Amino acid sequence: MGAKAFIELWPVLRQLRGADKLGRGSAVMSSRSEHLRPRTTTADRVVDSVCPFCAVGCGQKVFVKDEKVTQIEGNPASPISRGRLCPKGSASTQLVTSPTRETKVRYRRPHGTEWEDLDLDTAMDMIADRVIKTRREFWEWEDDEGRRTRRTLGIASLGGATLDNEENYLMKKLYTAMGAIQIENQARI
Amino acid sequence: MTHSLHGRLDDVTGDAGYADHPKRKGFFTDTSVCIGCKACEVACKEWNQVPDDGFELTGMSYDNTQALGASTWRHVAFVEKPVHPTTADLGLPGMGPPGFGTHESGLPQAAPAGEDQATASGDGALRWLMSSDVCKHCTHAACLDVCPTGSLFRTEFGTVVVQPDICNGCGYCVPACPYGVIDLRKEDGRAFKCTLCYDRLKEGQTPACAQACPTESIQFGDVDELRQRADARLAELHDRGVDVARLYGRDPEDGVGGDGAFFLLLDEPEVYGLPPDPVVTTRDIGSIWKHVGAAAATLVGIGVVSFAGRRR
Amino acid sequence: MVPQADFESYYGQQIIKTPTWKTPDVPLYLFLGGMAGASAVLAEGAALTGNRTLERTTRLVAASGAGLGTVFLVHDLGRPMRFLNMLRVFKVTSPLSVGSFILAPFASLASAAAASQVTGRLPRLGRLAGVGAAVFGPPLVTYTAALLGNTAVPAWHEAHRELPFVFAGSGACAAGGMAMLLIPAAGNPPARQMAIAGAGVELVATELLKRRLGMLAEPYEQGRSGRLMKTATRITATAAVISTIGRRSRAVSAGCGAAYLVASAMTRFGVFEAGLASARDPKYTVVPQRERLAARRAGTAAGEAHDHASHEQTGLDQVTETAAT
Amino acid sequence: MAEAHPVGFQWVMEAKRRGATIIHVDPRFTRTSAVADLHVPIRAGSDIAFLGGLVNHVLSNDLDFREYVVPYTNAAAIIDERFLDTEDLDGFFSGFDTERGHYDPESWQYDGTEAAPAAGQRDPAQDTGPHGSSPDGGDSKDLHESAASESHGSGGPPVEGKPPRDETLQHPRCVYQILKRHFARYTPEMVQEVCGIAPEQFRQVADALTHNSGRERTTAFCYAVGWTHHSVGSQMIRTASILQTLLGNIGRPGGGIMALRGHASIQGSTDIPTLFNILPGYLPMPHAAQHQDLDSYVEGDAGKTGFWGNMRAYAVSLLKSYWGDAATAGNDFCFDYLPRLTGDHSTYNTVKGQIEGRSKGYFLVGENPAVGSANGKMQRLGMANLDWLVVRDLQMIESATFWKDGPEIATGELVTEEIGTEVFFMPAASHVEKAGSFTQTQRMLQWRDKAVEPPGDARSELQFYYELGQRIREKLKDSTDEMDRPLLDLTWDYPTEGPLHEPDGHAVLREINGTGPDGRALSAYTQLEDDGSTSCGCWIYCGVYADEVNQARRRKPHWEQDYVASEWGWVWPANRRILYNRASAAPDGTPWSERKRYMWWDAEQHTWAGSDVVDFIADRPPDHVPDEGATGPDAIGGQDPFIMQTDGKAWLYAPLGVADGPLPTHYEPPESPIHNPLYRQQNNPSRRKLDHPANPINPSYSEVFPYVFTTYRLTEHHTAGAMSRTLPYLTELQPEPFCEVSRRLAEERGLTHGDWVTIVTARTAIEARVLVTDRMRSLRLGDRFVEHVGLPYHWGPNGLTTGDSPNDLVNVTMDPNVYIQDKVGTCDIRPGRRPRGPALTSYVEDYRRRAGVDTADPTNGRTEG
Repeated sequence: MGAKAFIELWPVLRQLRGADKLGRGSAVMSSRSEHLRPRTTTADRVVDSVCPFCAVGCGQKVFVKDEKVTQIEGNPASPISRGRLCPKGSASTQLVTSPTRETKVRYRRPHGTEWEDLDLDTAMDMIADRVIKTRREFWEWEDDEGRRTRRTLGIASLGGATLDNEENYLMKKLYTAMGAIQIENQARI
Repeated sequence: MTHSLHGRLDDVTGDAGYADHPKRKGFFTDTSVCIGCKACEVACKEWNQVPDDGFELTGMSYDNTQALGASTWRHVAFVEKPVHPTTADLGLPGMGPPGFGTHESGLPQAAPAGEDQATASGDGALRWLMSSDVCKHCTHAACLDVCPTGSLFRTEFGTVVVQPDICNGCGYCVPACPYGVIDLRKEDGRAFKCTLCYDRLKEGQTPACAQACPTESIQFGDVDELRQRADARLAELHDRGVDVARLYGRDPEDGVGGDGAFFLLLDEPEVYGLPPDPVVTTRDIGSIWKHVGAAAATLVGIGVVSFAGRRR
Repeated sequence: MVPQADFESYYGQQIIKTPTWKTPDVPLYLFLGGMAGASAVLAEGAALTGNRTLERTTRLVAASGAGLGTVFLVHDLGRPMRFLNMLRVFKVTSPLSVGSFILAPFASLASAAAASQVTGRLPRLGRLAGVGAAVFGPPLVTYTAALLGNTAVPAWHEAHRELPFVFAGSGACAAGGMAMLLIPAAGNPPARQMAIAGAGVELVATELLKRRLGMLAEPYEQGRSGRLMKTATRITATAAVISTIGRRSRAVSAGCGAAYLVASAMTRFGVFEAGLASARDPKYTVVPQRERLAARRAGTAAGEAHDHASHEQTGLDQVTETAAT
Repeated sequence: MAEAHPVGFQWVMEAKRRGATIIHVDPRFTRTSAVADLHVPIRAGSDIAFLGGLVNHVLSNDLDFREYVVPYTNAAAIIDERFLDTEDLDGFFSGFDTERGHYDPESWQYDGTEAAPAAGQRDPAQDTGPHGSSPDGGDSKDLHESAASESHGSGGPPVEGKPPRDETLQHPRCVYQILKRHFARYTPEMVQEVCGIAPEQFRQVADALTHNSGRERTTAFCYAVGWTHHSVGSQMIRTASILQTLLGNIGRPGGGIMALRGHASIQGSTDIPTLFNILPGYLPMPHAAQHQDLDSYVEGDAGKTGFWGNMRAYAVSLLKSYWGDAATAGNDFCFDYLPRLTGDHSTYNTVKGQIEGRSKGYFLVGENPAVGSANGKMQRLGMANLDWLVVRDLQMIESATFWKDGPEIATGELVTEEIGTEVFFMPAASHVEKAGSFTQTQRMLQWRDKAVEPPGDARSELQFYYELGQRIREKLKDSTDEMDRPLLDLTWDYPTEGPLHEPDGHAVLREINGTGPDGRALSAYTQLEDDGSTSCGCWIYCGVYADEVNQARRRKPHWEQDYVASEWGWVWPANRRILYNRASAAPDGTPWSERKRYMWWDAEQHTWAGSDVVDFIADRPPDHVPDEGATGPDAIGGQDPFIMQTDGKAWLYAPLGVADGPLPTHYEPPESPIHNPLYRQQNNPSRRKLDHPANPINPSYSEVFPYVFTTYRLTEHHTAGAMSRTLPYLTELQPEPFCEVSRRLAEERGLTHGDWVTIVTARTAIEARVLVTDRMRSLRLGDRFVEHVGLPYHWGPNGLTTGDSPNDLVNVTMDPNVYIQDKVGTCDIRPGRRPRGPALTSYVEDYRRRAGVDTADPTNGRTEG
């Protein structure tokens, strides 16, 4: 180790040589501190988004590094929120990276006492089969007064207020084509 | 040397050995517009990846955070204060027919709107004070002064930061802080506190709490400018008759040489859990060393006395 | 003056943090450091007076006290592997930093002296080391008072004037007591005298401390810490009296030595606990500060004469704690 | 607002700093109250009395903004002489059918207008009485049950022509005079009697409000959607509308009524509804009694004045976007493919159907009814009686696990092994794992870009439904059954992208926007045609993809534009930021004042000018008088700012479209500790009831249930909690369920701050820790006090911290317009924890017995007064 490097390393010597005699500032700065940068600056990309909680619609910026969300914070450009977020919005990173999030399909068979694993593709197929079956079973061309209804009351759906417009659109479109009418969401609750 | 231990110090950053440095950065927390949403607490934790601090319902109004600590770098205090006591005159059971207690004598006068920062509410008035507390980034920071490793240090922004790569968890900073800000994180062993988002400052960004704060209760900026803003705000409130408003930690002549993070409060500091007249302990370091030296000399004296007349 | 404890707080919560220093690690360190530092003085006295038994014993006590104390100190760290960072900087504002630069050479020198003593090798160097240890010994005993005093803990900080003397006396008691315990009565008169003198200094300093602190003396008088302090004082006083009288008996001497040791340790635990107690109750933070503020306001109103007087009185302290006096 | 929408509240704080007076009306003292100038504690559910008192104050002191009221509202309109007010009938309007529990609005009409049109109108429920085309009287009941009022989400219901007017407002049957008489007894003293608000405080509010309205100043009302959670919820909001209209605070900057809605896209999910009673753009779902073909479907509106006159174009364009080439003029554009309603198919009725075995498949999509819906037990009993249940969420919510850890398992009312429901838990993609648009509470669409791929099996709803549809269509592709035609003819082919082959949200938004004959994206709904040449998935969203650009994705920083910020996102309709903004100018087209200048008539350019898009026909001058007999937009006069209304006026009085009366009237909540001081009629006579043994109602003014409870949110949590009590950073801020009571109530019941208490209703009992606080105010109503138990409702059995769910206490009694439940109820509160296991059932049963509630006939205990 050269003398110069040693001086760099041992802050006592930096104290003696520099302006920070008391060893409370520049002399004691560590190399980590010197090279510290916010993780947002090293993000691979920044994506514009909107807070998923209430309907104020605050702007968010999503920082992504190695295909992982590393930070979500307010977007100052938004005329609605001007970069600010409430505690819920501020917890968005934790929301999307939560370790308790379910990421696997879970299946409970009729009368079952525990969850079971189920392959996503199988689950999709089973659901499609059940929709077809229930729809047919509860199909109704006309009501008991003979009025044409062309529908099923066997299938219902609840939800949409947390979803995208495009999703609600596809849902309503598909349900309507299925003849399902008991379609509801939080707006009624 | 004395001036850099206590009293007014205009260039705290320069005093810490930075020849060419940015302006001192800090917070002005205006509690008169705080709505107690706790966005600051969460935004801070998200950015700094601070672990949760336990799930305990405290019954302290809506404050379940309780205090600043190693895993809480922003803490919103909630103080409920009835301006006119309403309990006694509310026709308690056993005091005659409902509603006919001492209340009959007439409704207490509701405080006029705005005055005293109390909200008129029904037959009384209530103050629900909220304040987001944070590390004060003192001009004379005891935690920094007493840190034996140089882990706690004054940054180029004039803020006080723990360097986690240096800290060995000696814990000296903990009792040194006159505000009870810094603490050791048990499971980690090291000391932690607000860094004023040191990393963000390096890129000219706003600290996470101030950026999130919906009502600009937490304002970030150059300390000298923030002080002017605080003075203007205080004058504005005083003009409106909010006499209870006062600044806390703004005075560069106070016991810690003024705080880098200071406050506009609406009640006495201790009501919010803040010390009314904090003094940096190292203000007395001279006296302390003097007495230590004298005592050491006394011990030498004791030694001499012990062997008096026993020379070989 | 014991002011009325009528004050506001935030749900009764403490304002400053309770020190995280562990019990018994830190009070034991205070005790061991004190014993070791004073022992080094004793050792050098013994060397100068040719008391080989005393020298040998006290050198060993100094070395092992410093060694054991260091172990406790390192054990108290949150990150013990980083104990060397203590020597990363030298800060006069940090008694722990200064103390590290005292403890490190002291422990090395005391160990070297002891090693030389035991092995008989390099006697000159060993002796030189012993002298060094004796130089670092007294500050090692008293700097720990600065360690406590230089905090925001009310019962410690406000006691920063007397605590070094309490610790100096207590350290002397411990060193003397240890030597009395280990050495036959014939060989230990200096140790006994050191203990007696130490007891005197400690008792006087403790009494002054309590008188000056007013309300803040409560933790030294009440509760667990108060009981420790009281018992320590009684034992020390008793041991001092008995050791003054019963100087010939080995058993009495050893008993007194043990008593000094116990009392010295209890003093350190008592002072330590008193600090914790004063940190936990917001009263001790708020009330004195309130009074200080009130006095300052009154002082401002009454002119500067009072301030001036205070300055004279406290020397380096530019603003005085008028409230506490 | 500070409590539930802190970031929105920044604007209130900014206004306060500029001198605005902030008044907060709420049963409890919240974070909003803390920074308000005045907090007005009000008994939960008594808002109409309070607001009605303000209306009375304005009218009886001639404080209305007359220059605004006369030309812009229907104050001058003269009403049918058969109309009788609640003042005349002690709590009823004319036309009440006691047997069926609903109104026939015929007598409420404008004078001289035709009786309600025969059939097919957009508003079948309201203006079809027994005289309608229905084959028998029974029809009107289920017509009434189809929540048609909600189809006015983008405009008023249709009335025939324009009414006779008395511009002097002196005619005894003009709306102004009717309104005056209707609210005359809503005096400050009555307000105290009903709401617990002292007269002097009432006057403070009244003065602040009236002094701050007029040419130079405007006042805004903001409400969080607790206002909708009442059996008179729609009418509460209407009372505010009446007040704001009288004061000239609608259509002007700094005015209006702002609903602060609670979910990111709850506005969007109403505009493009996942709701039973409407199709995209507030087109009604067809009703079996009336809408068997397109003609009858649009008949009620076609040819009417105002923009609803073009309803056929909107409907045909929607059918084209659904069924594409299959929809032709020859087959009525596949209108017959639409399923028809026959009554109330709302969520609570559906749940009843599930319990009764009439509905067997259930999708839950980002919704947790086991915690979030009223009467959680009914929700769980329903779910336990399904064939299959699909739950899509981020976290394992109570609605997916009720079969093993629901409260009914503990009491033995349900047994895991006996529950036959097959449950699929499908992990959902989060908001950063999919691209799409939310419509926020001010009708603004904001596009989110996708940041990362969803983890594991998590998928977006877009992908789930798209693939589900593909699979169903594939499985049915050989079907010749007519019932499968709508599925097979459906346009269901979207481009996919990315490693997961997700459908492209842009393509879906473009379909919503609509395309013209040239296949290009349309830019305005005025381009829509009724001949099948245009398609549009939601007519009010037409323009969001104008110029083939996703306008919702615009993000021009606010500092680069003026305060209207019209280049950030896109607001329906037509990127208009303030609705009815023609009213921001005086009748002659000049601004009401310089201070409040917003939109004005620029005679030189012959156009309306200002920063916003005018909510008017841009080149129609203020002095325009439409030709006699003009229809659709042509019929809008130069001084008719409310262009979605058929008469162009704001309705102080609703001759049509509100199920429970043309004017708001105070009724007590279904459960109340007091008798209605205003009328002998205790409750809203047309409220929707849900009679079921699991939904017993506490008798009103029962000593067994002497306290009022109300549920609400906390800043730190989100609705039913799946997105908050699963996160450590939010959970630590409010870690446990609790309730809040006043000191007086605590004293009365022996409750100790911080201890456990049990809260009981006829439905069930729950436990929580109690905060005894001055923030809960004891309200004095005349000679008695009313106490509230405040209940944040975010908790349930799952999550980082758990507890009983307050929504289990809430009964299901609904507003007759929108079928939203009343969150206010009565309860008892006692120290200590609740009984466990079956003991809980008998504990509640004992309460019911003492209160005289008969679960076999849940209506038994109901008091009608």
